[in-house]
Amino acid sequence: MRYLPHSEADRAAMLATIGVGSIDDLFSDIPANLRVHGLDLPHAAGELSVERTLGRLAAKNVPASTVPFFVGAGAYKHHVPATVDHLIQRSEFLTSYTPYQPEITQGTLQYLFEFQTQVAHLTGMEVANASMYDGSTATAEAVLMAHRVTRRKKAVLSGGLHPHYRAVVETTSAMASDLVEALPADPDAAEDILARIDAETSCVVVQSPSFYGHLIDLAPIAARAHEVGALLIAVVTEVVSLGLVESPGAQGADIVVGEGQSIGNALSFGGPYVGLFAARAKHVRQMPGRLCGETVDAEGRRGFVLTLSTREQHIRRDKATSNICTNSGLCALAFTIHMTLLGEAGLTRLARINHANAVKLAESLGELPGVTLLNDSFFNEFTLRLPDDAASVVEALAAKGILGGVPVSRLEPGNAALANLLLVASTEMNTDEDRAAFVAALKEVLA
Amino acid sequence: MRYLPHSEADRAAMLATIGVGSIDDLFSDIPANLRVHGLDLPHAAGELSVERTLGRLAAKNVPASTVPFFVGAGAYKHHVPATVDHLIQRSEFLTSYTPYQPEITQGTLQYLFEFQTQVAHLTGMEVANASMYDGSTATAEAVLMAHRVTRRKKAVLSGGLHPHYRAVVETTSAMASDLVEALPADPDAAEDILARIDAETSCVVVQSPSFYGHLIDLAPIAARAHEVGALLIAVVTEVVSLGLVESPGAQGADIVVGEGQSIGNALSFGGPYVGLFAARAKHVRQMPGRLCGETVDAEGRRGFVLTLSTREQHIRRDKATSNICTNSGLCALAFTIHMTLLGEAGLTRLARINHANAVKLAESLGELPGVTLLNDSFFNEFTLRLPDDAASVVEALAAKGILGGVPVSRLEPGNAALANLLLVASTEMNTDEDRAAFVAALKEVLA
Amino acid sequence: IEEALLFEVGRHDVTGVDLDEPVAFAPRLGKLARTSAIDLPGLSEPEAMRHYVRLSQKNYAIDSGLYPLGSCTMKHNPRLNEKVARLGGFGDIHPLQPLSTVSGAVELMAELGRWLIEMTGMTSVALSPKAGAHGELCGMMAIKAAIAARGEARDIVLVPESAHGTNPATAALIGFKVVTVPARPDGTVDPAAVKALLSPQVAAIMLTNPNTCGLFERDVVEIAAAIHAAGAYFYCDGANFNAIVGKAKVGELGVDAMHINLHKTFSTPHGGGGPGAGPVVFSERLAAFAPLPFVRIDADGPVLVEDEAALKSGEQPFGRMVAFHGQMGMFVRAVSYMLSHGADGLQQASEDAVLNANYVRAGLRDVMSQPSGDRTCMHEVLFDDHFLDGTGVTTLDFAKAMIDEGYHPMTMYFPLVVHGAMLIEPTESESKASLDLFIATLRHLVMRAKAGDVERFREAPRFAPRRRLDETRAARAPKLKWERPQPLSEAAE
Amino acid sequence: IEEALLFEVGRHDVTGVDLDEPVAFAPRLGKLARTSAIDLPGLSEPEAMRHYVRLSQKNYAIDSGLYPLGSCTMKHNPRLNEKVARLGGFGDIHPLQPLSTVSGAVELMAELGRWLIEMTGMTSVALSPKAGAHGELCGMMAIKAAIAARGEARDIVLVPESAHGTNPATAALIGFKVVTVPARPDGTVDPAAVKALLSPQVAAIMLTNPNTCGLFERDVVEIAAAIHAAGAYFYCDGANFNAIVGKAKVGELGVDAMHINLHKTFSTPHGGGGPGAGPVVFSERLAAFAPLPFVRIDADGPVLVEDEAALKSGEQPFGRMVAFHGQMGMFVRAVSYMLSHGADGLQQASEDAVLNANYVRAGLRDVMSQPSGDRTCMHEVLFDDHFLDGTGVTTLDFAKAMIDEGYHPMTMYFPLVVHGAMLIEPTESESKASLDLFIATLRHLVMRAKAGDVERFREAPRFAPRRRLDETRAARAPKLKWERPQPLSEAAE
Repeated sequence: MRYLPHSEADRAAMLATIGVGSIDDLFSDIPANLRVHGLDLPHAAGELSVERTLGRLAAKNVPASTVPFFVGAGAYKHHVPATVDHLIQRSEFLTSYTPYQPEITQGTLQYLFEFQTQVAHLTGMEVANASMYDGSTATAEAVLMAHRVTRRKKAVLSGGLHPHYRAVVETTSAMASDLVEALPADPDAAEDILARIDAETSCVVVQSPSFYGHLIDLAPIAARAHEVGALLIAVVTEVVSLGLVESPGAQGADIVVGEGQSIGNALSFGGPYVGLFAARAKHVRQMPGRLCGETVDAEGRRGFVLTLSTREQHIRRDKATSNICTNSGLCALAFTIHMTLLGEAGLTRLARINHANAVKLAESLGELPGVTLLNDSFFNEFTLRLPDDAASVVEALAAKGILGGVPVSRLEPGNAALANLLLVASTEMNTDEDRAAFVAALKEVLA
Repeated sequence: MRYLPHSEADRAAMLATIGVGSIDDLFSDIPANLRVHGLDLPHAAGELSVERTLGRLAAKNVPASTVPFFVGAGAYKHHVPATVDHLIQRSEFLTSYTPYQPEITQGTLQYLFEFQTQVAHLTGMEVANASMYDGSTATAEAVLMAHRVTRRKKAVLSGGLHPHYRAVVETTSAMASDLVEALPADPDAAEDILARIDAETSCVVVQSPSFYGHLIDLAPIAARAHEVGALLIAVVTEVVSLGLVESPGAQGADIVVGEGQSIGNALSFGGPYVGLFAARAKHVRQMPGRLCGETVDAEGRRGFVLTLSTREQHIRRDKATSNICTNSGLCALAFTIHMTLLGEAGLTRLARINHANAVKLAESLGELPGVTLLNDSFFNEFTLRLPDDAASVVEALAAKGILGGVPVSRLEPGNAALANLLLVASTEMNTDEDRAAFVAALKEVLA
Repeated sequence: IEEALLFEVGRHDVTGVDLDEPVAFAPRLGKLARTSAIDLPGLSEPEAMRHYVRLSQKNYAIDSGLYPLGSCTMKHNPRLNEKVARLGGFGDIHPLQPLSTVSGAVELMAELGRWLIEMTGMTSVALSPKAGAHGELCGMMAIKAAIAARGEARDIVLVPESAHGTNPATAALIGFKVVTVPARPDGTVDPAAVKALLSPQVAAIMLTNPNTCGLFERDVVEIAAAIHAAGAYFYCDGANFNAIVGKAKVGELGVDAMHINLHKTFSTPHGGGGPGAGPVVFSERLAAFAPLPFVRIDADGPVLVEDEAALKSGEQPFGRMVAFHGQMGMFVRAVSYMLSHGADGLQQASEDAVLNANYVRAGLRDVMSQPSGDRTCMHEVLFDDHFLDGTGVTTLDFAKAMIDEGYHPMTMYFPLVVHGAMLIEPTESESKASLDLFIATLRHLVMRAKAGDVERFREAPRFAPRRRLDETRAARAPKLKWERPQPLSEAAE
Repeated sequence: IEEALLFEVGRHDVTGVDLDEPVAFAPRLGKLARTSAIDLPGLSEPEAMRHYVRLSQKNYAIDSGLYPLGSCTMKHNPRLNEKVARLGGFGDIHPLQPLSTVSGAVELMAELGRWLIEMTGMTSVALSPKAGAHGELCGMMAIKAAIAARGEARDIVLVPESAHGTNPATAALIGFKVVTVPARPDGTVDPAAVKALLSPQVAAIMLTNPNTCGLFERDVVEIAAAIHAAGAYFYCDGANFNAIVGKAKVGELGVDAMHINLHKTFSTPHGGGGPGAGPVVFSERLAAFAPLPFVRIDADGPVLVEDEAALKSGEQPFGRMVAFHGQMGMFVRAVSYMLSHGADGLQQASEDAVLNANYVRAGLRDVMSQPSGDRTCMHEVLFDDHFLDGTGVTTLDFAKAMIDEGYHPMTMYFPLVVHGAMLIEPTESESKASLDLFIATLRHLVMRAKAGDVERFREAPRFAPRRRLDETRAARAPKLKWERPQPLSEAAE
């Protein structure tokens, strides 16, 4: 087996050194009647064989880059420079562990420090951590953190929150016996969330751009939340929007969580992604996850370490702020490198291209007979009301080789009022031809 | 432009430091009337755009991995482990220069030393150099070297030598006013080359397996050559064969040259490849190309350097053994890593698989009506005589999605006696299904 | 060579990505267009390349040397797995594109599930948890849901002293009270101690097996029986599953739920701290409670069940752990690893991992001390600091001195039940020659320590990008992001 | 950390490639089946990975620091180019598969030719030469063929003293006699000196422009006219073409043939010594003699002309330089580089390269010495060793001391016309900040040298994987491959 260095002679010599007669002697603690002798699974396979097996499975799927592609709803197809993937595959990044020994992991630690700074600047917050699993788990952790900060137990969730995120928060909260008040789906951005905030409220969770694409003015919500001593948790699932949209921090958010996949990371059928988590400095000791901090070494040179680990499970055990251990280090690196390549000039231009493409597409699609654009404002994604069931329309488009968005019913099944709604995203990947093909195909499908 | 670090402010500051008013002042040595102002070429393009443009061109070609593939004739489709491509892309290998500063290029120098050792062992020779451009240019250089060693000027080329190699030798020799006696194409391995060797002969160039796939017994040729004071240059275009076939060194060759592409390197439409060059130690000072040698540093530790450079152009100028400077360093690295992964156990097994696949295929194809197998012996490639023009057959097979070999007429145009000959190669890439598909398709085409 | 922070060398008007400005259009941002600058410096591509290459050169990695971190399983990461994970059909598909366009992805998830279930002898699998601790959470949530489904309100979870910190943290996160089970002198769990703690309030035990001392829990079957008899569940922390793949099936040991760290046992790269993946396998008793989404094998093939509307009778998912479907990128790598090894290779890997740990034990047992005597271990060997008594060298000093010899230190001060613990896991990736050199180096260090060469240890590491770092200072006044040396307004003057 | 040779750690029965033994079959090897062992040790995949990663860590690279090797053009290698070269449609096609299945490849070759011809103002291009020196050979062969076609027998080639060694070596290789043209004090060629050497025996001049002193040959047009008037040809060594892309067309300067190092000007990676690619552009006067194969643009698109049978009237290829069609992998990278830059970016790159070289000149002119005074240079700046007079520090010492400061040395002792030459080419990839640090470091070194800190220089490098290596010993009794420490027969006892 190509990954195992020992020859049989090596094994025999080692057993002799250990002083046992056979390898089985080393497994003698496993009760004999429970020892397994062979699994009902195939035998070892060479690299060529494995590549062919997996290549056949991969070939059954339709890659985003190969078709006109308008699918979003929390994960976005963007172009990632080749430099990013090259660098994250460097052995020294890819095959290193969590930087517990800072003297020989300054590479990891410094990029985490850069990542934290970039995330803090993007979100308009004072501190950010070294990443979470993804946006949805970051949101659930933010709610738990808000509970710790406010010593209250009720979260109010906007109806514009991504339905999966809502489900993750609800699951965690139910298990922890915390309360959740989730507002109904809000495709028109019409909800009156201010009215739901009261003295019991620990936090209000609002996504902007919302699941339906609307840009939400967070300032009044923050103001109301702060009046009653609650926190505003802002959720961003398309981080590119922050290039063009006012930061949640500037609008008064107390915690900002988000999905960082759009920058540096592949779609990869939903994971691995990278959760962003930023907050006000005063709450830092209630934050979950790893934090990287600056310090000096024995010779006074600047260096970086994991810090404030007394919040964490490996020290604090059942009193920890979270149980998180492994996070998304390498995805955070991809984010940081891509963001470094973009810089402010590149990010804002990328955002403008996304917005321009989405505006052009929304205008074209909105003119089709029977189709209504629900958004006044949006960034690179918007909601259409179709004359037909959106799920069927999407399948019909797929049959024409166009991946034309996400039917809301995929995430909100069983709600008839939402059945005809289609979420459509457009990024820098879409060409004029893609757009024209989509408009023509949708017209045909609806005819 | 993403590859250029300067901002306009940087440029202005630098011009000021230099003390010139504008960038044009730095180009003042170019006569004003000859200055170019704009090329008739497109403007800069982003990465996404370049990827799409080149992706469209690539999509017009049929990759070897995607079809039943039997094309050889000097370049072979083998499976290269992912580790190889990963390692050769490491910045420290990929973006380093020729190791002129050995203190900080021991990585390159040590793998070249390993490469030289592997090539020497494979070919059965005493020394090998650090690579040539490819097999064909290595052959031409070997002829020049033989002329230097023997102080004669006539090379005798076997009719089993790859026609492109023959052409390269002929071109170089004609330009240098050396003599070449090239025997006619020898698809049946029937030539009497011994009769062509005389006291004028500097060297005999024999390929084994020959262009037509025959294994050639080199020992009698070596004996005859040595009798008259000539050298035997053995050529190997499929280096995998050396896993199963007696080495040219053991058969008496004085110089062995070869194409190393099969190990570690992609087909890449013909280049870059890696030329192998090995010889007897007594001739080392007449060898072309870089040589890496062992030495010690100022503290007595083992280290490696480029050596015997007094043979080379940058020292010797018009007295050099060759004009070669840049060679195939990275391809040699790919070769060395792949060969290290294989080891003797892996290489010999790979060779057996290749041979087994070719034998099975030859037997099946040879049974088709009107088809004759010309080879008694072969390794992984053989020649068939078809009842029809081979070039047309290959096109017909391609139309059926099978790349079924190389018509000899592609390399020997205008020779009616060769028009029906087809070279067929089979490697570890071919499955039973591939073989069955080929046999069935050829049967149909010939029907 | 020092490397500046990107904020110190980047410029706001420099970009390493070429994009064309869009033609004029009427924005639809309402009043929420950004008005303030973000403060994100950029680098051109060559600058960025060099910056991150140079940072990488300050890292230790499994590709550059032995990485004997006990319990972390730092083994070879095949590049084949990186290659296949990047195939367009896996890396470039969206979690919400029509299921008709991702059937190969669902098949791959089903294949992963099949292997995990066969290797563990369990009944069902939840693939979506994003890492080991997340898998623990998933397993404990299933247990909580199962207890609730029985109409009970058990709130105690038993956790051995030697457990990973994630165990108590996970239990506490969803409202369980953690009761610690004391360890026997050798670090294993005493069934009697467990039985003494059992009550109708006990929901579950969380046990690591092989445990964090590198020992197989001999009495696991007896413990499982007692737990089940008391109406509780047996959660197994699968961090050390790599020692027993193909040697024992946890289902047969009585386990009800176990997470599997794909980044440990199946070698998806750790990436400097993630991403991981922590699928959870369930016994018959818990299978119905697996969270959404999951893959069901229907008559005509695997189906991705994403929501309640698609459930069949008897399926009672406790909810959802994540958006979308889990760590597909890691799934592909793990399946590639499994297919490559096959049943025979996986078993051989477990055997070699255990062989290597015992070989290190045999090579060091006469010069280092083991907390419970010299006995056979599983995939990792535990030493303590008795052998340093009187030398003035601490466990930390000893570990840092390994850095100067070109090695990453072992896990220190864990498990907590052992004073000055040093936990060494060589993994099956190391050759005999590599282990021989490692053993010789540690023996040399022990001799130096005993010879009184204390300075060498206190000053270590000397040959690393940094000397020891001041962690206290970092925590006292945390600097968690780069701050401009002086206000912008002054700098601009 | 020392790294053994693979022959010292590999074993003959270990392999890192899993292959199934073929089922039994009747071999067809005749009597030539191998009977002797090869002696090729193998490594498992994890061992091989670590071995080569650790070797790589002993290398300096452009990705890790400034690499100011004059005349070598070590600039940024975009990874986009690596990615596109590996597309199946480029990397995985065979040179002899039917032309109907590779039309995109032929189009790419045509596109490369189009760019090269437009940038140089020439008439045709031969793509197949495998590197710069091979391109020189191609160009000189075309000249020889053209002379022969005229029925003449000219056998002298003029080469300036400052030329790369490949120039005289190439000319000699095909039977030309090399006559050296002396340089003017500033390193440029004097038209009068050329004219004095012209005769009916002169076949060509080989001139590098910009020359190896980093100067543009001001009188190139006059030289070209004289050469042509004498019935000879003008070969231009294109190694320094990167200074003038988009600034001047060599065709308009009177050049008849020039090779272009794709690995210099168009940044295909040097790879530790290759592969390169050296296409040659030809003027109207030589176009017909371009070797096989070449791409002809016919009415219905580009056609790959592989043999004499496919020639059209007037095409008189002098023969064939290589098997197959040239360095396709490099062609793809170069086209990717060209498309990325565009006409504007290529011109900007030339300008920045020249700007950077002059900026280094400006930063060092007061402390280092220039052989012909302080004057504007092109893309590289030439210093000499006068500034070290009396310090006891040699050019070599100075260069090696740069290693200890984290830099690769510049080109030393070349061009030969300058005593103690130090040729610095920063390239356009370096930022101002990078150059400022480089300049400050060199200034510091100059000060140390002048302050008499000779030991620091003589002992350099001290902070490298190796101290200075004994090259004399290496050459005296060459050890060119690994030798088993003792005979196998004894070792086996």
